[in-house]
Amino acid sequence: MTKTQIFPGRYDSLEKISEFIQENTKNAGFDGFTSYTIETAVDEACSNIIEHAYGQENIGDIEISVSINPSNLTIYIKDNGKPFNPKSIPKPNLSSNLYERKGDGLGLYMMRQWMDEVQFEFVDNKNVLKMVKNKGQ
Amino acid sequence: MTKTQIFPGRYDSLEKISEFIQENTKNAGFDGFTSYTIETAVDEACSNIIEHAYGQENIGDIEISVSINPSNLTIYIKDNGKPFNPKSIPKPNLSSNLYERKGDGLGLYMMRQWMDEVQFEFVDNKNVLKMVKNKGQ
Amino acid sequence: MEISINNYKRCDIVKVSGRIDSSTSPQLLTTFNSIMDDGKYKIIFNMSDVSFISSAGLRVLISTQKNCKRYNRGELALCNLPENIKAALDLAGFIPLFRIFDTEVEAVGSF
Amino acid sequence: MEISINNYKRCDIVKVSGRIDSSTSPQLLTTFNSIMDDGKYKIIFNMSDVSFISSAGLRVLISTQKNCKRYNRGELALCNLPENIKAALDLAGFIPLFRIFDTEVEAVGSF
Ligand SMILES: Nc1ncnc2c1ncn2[C@@H]1O[C@H](COP(=O)(O)OP(=O)(O)O)[C@@H](O)[C@H]1O
Ligand SMILES: Nc1ncnc2c1ncn2[C@@H]1O[C@H](COP(=O)(O)OP(=O)(O)O)[C@@H](O)[C@H]1O
Repeated sequence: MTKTQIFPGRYDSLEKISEFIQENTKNAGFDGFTSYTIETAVDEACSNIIEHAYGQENIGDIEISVSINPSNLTIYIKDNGKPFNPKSIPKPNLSSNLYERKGDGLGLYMMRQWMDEVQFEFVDNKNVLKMVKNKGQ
Repeated sequence: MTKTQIFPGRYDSLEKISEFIQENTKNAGFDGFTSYTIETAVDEACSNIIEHAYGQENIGDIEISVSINPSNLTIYIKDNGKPFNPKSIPKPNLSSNLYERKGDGLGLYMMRQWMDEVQFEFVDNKNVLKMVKNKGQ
Repeated sequence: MEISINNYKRCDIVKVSGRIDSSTSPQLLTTFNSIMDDGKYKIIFNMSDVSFISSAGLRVLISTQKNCKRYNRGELALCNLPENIKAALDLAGFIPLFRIFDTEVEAVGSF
Repeated sequence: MEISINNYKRCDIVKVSGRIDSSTSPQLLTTFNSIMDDGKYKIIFNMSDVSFISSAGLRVLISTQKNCKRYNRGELALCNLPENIKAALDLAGFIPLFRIFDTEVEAVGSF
């Protein structure tokens, strides 16, 4: 079963996106904490689309499809912004020294840590982000 | 209906005395705060009997009778200690200046403020304290 | 009666559950005295779980307050007063003698 | 998101209820900045009613902590962390960067 919803590329869509994701993680049977990690990954992905792919709010939409499969939950997030190549992005500095520590660069890191698969592609002039969370771990 | 109970003249009887009084104030239909004021008056009276009439713990008993009447609750408290004449007791100092303020002498004052009638007698070699709380005020 | 003590940087919180009467008030006095014996005179008394206080308990509060305030070294503050307990303090004329807070946080935050 | 601020003698408590995401985190930053603009750098952030925090919210925490700690003038301390929020802070490596308390009282009592 796949559900798709399209949201305007604005920060105040994030709350509605979270509600959409929560519905699906609940239906998929994930526990509260696992749902929270998926919600976080999607929020980070969508924030990045608005901030980096579109460069600002109200430039384009974000299309989210969620499939509840027997062994996993698979999420596709599509946008029409500028192509993104994550290979060029360095790992964030996680130093526990406050003065060396930066607050940015955490979004991709959290997505990768909390999802089992995170894959960016540029297809048919769209950025397509696929994220998978396995069930029953 | 009158209920009577006898308690050993010791400070650890005070909790059981309170429970006995609470049962009766509840049956008489008093609200929580009014019950609390009656409980306080009885506690002060019994503490004084142990401290002042008997002079110490484990000298004699305290007999308490409670009557639930149509218009009031009447409590009799009897002891075999030394006769007490409350006339000689001055009113407490209720100064709001901390350094003039004393902490003692509050017991009789609280009994008189919170009960409608407080009367000490010495009858048949016993101190008999009668306290009345009117209903429906 | 049960007594707990929590130490913070600038004050201690004493919390009692149960009755403070002639039987139990000596224990409360001992508790306050032991804190003051450690040189700590900023004390908060959380009364939320006090079910009853007699004049014997009130005497402990006043003597502790005098002791704490001596030489301007501190203060006994009260917090979380149940209605009945507040009425007893009021009857005894104690309300002007203590700072009284709704919550522990406000009390701690005032020191 | 709703924000409340309570001022105490030695610190301020900021409490948020709701989501801290890219949409709402600027409001939180403004709140922290306005407290610091008043010359107050001892801030407690009560997170009990925070339902969600994204990296945008985490960025606000780190920049506020740096600002508070500058010249040794203060600190941002956290309290009442829900489990999910604590897991996010942990993933981001934030646990060593903040003093974290179970209750507001302990947090206020530490200043
Ligand atoms: N969807 C995207 N489109 C374009 N660039 C992106 C996208 N997502 C992330 N980036 C780039 O990767 C960097 C790291 O992203 P991220 O880890 O989310 O942290 P932050 O957004 O805080 O910089 C961003 O600064 C940006 O340069
Ligand atoms: N039952 C009693 N028998 C003898 N003396 C009493 C009795 N009750 C009270 N008193 C005397 O009256 C004084 C005032 O009593 P009270 O108001 O209860 O305050 P306190 O007991 O704190 O002194 C007592 O100090 C005591 O001298």
